[in-house]
Amino acid sequence: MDDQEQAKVGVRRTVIRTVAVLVGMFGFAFALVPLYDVFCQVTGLNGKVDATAQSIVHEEVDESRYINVQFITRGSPGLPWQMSVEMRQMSVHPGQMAEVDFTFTNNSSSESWGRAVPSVSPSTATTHLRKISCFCFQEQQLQGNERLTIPLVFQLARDLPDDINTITLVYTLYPIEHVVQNAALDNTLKSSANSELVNDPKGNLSNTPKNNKAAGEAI
Amino acid sequence: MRSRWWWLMAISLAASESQAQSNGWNMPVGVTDVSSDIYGLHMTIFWICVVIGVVVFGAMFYSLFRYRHSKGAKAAHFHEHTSVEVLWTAIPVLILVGMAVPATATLKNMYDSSEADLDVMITGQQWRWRYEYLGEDVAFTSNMSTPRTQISGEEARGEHYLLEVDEPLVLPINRKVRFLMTSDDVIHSWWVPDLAVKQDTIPGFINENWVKINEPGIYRGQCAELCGIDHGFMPVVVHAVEEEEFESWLAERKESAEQEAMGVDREWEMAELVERGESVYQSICSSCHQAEGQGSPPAFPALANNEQLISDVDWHLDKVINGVSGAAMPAFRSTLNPVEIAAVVTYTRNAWGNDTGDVVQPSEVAEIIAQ
Amino acid sequence: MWSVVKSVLAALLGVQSNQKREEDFSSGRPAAYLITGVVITLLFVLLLVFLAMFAAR
Amino acid sequence: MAPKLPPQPSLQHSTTAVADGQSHGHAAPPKGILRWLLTTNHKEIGSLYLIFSLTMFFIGGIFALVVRAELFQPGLQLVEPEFFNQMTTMHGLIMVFAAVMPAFTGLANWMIPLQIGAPDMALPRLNNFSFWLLPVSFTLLLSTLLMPGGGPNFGWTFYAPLSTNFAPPSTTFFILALHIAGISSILGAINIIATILNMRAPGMRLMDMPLFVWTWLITAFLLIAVMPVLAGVITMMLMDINFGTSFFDAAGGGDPVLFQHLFWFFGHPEVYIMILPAFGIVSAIIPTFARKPLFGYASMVYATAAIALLSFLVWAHHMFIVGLPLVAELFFMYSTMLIAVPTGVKVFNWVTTLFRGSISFESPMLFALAFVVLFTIGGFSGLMLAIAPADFQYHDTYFVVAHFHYVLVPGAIFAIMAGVYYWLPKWTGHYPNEKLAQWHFWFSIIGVNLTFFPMHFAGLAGMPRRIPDYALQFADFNLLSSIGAFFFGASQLLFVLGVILCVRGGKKAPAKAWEGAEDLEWTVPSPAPLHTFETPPVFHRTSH
Repeated sequence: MDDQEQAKVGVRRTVIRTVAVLVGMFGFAFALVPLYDVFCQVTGLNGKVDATAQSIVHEEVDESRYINVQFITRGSPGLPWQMSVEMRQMSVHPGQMAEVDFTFTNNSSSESWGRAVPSVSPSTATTHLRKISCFCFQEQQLQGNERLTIPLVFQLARDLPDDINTITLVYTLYPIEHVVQNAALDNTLKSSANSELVNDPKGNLSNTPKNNKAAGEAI
Repeated sequence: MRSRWWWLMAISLAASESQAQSNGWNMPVGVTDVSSDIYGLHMTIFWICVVIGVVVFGAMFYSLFRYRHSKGAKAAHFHEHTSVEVLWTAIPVLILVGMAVPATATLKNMYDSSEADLDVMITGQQWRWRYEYLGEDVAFTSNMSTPRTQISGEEARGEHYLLEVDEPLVLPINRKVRFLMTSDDVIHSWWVPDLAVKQDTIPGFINENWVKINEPGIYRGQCAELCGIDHGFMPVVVHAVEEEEFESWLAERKESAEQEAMGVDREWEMAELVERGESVYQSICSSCHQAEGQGSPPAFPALANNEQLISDVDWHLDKVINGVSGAAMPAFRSTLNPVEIAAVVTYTRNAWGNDTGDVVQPSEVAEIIAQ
Repeated sequence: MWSVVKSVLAALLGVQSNQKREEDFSSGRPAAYLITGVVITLLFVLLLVFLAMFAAR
Repeated sequence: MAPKLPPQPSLQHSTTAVADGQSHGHAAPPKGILRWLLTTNHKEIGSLYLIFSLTMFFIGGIFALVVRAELFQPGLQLVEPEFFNQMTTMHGLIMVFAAVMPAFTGLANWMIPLQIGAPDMALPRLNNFSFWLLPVSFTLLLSTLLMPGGGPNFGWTFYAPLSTNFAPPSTTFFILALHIAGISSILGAINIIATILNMRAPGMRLMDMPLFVWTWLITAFLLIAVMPVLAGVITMMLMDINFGTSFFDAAGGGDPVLFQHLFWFFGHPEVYIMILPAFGIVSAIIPTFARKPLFGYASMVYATAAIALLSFLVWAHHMFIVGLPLVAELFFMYSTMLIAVPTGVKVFNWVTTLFRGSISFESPMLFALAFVVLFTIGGFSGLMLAIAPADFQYHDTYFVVAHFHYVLVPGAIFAIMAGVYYWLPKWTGHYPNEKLAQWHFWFSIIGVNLTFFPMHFAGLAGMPRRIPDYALQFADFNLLSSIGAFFFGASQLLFVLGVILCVRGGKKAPAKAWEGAEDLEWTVPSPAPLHTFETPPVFHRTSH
């Protein structure tokens, strides 16, 4: 019987341990969501861009290289907005700061909310793209028939890999139903941290050195 | 290394024909350098597997035959031999390393994102492809053109059954074409075996791939990722042409786009719109809302005898132009032109007993879109 | 220590001999083997990552 | 020799055994249906699992036949694409979660206590509960087919956003069903781990355990590690669908690709969950019929552990075409190629076990040998799929379908059948009708190859998977596959017949039913009495 008692204790211990592992793994699955975001931002996986503003790094402009930056805007069902960009592509030097205007137009007569979700290709360029100001950091609100122009200010890092010479930035507009807060849990936190930007999207541009604006030409 | 020797090795091993198109039961060699590299890898690993298989199964069947109990075989009693085990671990590792080297080279080549001569944006939509020649103002949607009557068997099936479209993607040969791929709804996958391009299109995200076609021809493929009901009816057709032919095609497309735009301003007859609308309906709408507008509720509402649709033109136009958020109905504001939208709305409002008599003019649609 | 590492490596490759295994299991230090196993696995992953990064260059 | 106990209730009866319970319910109170509802006996629960699994195997098989019937020739003849998608999805879900996994759990319930000399499982009441969750789960899952909008139609991999924003309303029930099935597997796994670690016969160390017990121990750990991840993924889906979060929706800052990472982090180990116990069964059968100890027992154990460990490092090889960066592609290509090494070691060990043996070819052996050959062929196509550039052509085609069916049908399912034929004498006290079993074997092997071999060609020639209709150049391959599928499906009726006849009677089997069998289960009488090893046996170390 001694053996059986021992087995009983052993079983209890095993069960406790396995249940602990179980709970841990369930938590791990959810922890993977933010971990994945961090991983994406560190490695540039999937062209997922950091959703917060970064500051300019003053580094020497590499005049020997021209990088072709393309802009693509896309609408989506359910949001009667149009999004356009002042130029389809521009050439910039790594290290140089560039600015390009995006225009949002609400075609309907009622107020609505939307968000432009960014994606970058090739994904390896993602970590070398610093967005100083972007409409994609937060939701946008447009009154009926309103038209809004917001600039994207960005800088390509000097250490951009040599084999990259074209970068494509794609923005897809998605509707936001404001009855239900349609944002991932961690995103609500993120956007509240950026609330100042929401109020004044152009605010932090005032000290932008204009002379450094890219020799961007509409092509 | 342009990896010709892999190709040659595979060919000599396979002793198969080197024609570009699939011979019907093997992977096609294809018409790009990448596709022939991949074919080479495929045949190499295949023959490696065959050789290993012959050795292993040979040893196995020899043992099965030689050491039959019924023939009085007496079992030996050895049960381990470390040096043999080390050997049969080491040999596969070496084979795998030998395989990994060319595979890595090919993969790096496929990821080479150096400057392209032409950028094409490919957008997957349930269940069609949209192609946009970036910077050229040419964009169109490519729908399967196989009639539903062939699918149901009422009509004999054509040679390219399910692999034919109304407007193929036209590409120049000998030029590096970069594809930017995304989706409007669910994940699709754009695949043409002869080009060895298969890439998922993911809503909200952009993927990149490229191709440089060596030979003119018509290359066919399909959507490769389950994307809903009509996943099987979402073919890709690429028409690869000489460079000059491509240039003139592009110019022609631009011109016809302008002409179509002019059609917006004139007054259209109802019969004209209904006729145009029916063809748009059958190629775009009928996959969900069905040929007779009966729909497939609850996912796809009926259009025939739909009270709300009959009573409210503005509502109807809004749904077609802006889509329905959170449902399968896409926004057609940028995929169809005003003429097509006006035509399909007019048709829907006057077909299958929806006898509203309404005529929607392209100019009205254009106005709504431009507002 | 070295014998533990050798055992774990042999185990990962699946070529551990029976006699050696008897020794390991009678050594009465399962934790040492487990920890070594985990460390070697991590090293293996890192090795693969570096290999991939090197190859991608 | 233990005393003869009252006749063993017919455990391997038919799919209606639960209803028949009354007729042989005299062994122990309570009687009738209640007895089966409340049983805590590992043998009875094992039988329940096996009967459930067999039932589900036929239901999943019928779904497969609907698919194959539609694909018999080009065009849409029998079903609409929407129903077709529900059939492919349900076939996958049922076969994975309701046929293969419960069958292995059933064999584990029956055989693990017998093989380690334990009187029962460690947690008998939990064992009962974890079984009865299964019928609940899969009744719910099957009932979604009748709900408005139909059942799940997004493939067994249920990629978002097709399974979230674009899913039928029944998806919430699908998630619930999967949660229940997941809990059942987890409870089963806890029980198996607790049993193996604590209830071995005195003197039996871990390295003395039969390989079936070993592979199940490792499988159970895999289950503990990955089932919670599956639960997490489907919980996120549920929240995306019903509570407005955007884990997988780009519109709200989520990412559809994240779904695939999470799913395959579960899904790849899941693939091994479905094959490792099969390795264990085959490693028991081959030495028995070669009358020679298993070659490299230690290597086998270590190789199993290595495969399990590596299975956590290869998930993204299912995602080579989603646009991973080059470094990730290379990493997953290398790690996937490496998994071939321990798998190869296992095959070499089996072949070497045969070498200089004294081999006879009874039905369990035939299935085990077919397993080795056909699983290896599945492994070869797996190796081809591991080559990332080539996978750009293979991915999501019938080549992949052929690959995983070779691994799972003549792999997992043949191993289960081999196990059933091998242990039936122990369960029922009778040998299965050998002639019938051989017919079953030859029909099955012809059917399996006729069904799945042409799929390699269809895939290479360019046929994507999960399509209800196809271009004309794929017609011949599909015709062959469909004929093969019906042939294979029909020949499984022979299996049911064989099992029923064996339960009813047949040649009496002694305790040690097979001449070369070594493990502890062969020391108890055949049929195994309801209660065995109430006093622990003394374990004598054998040669392995």
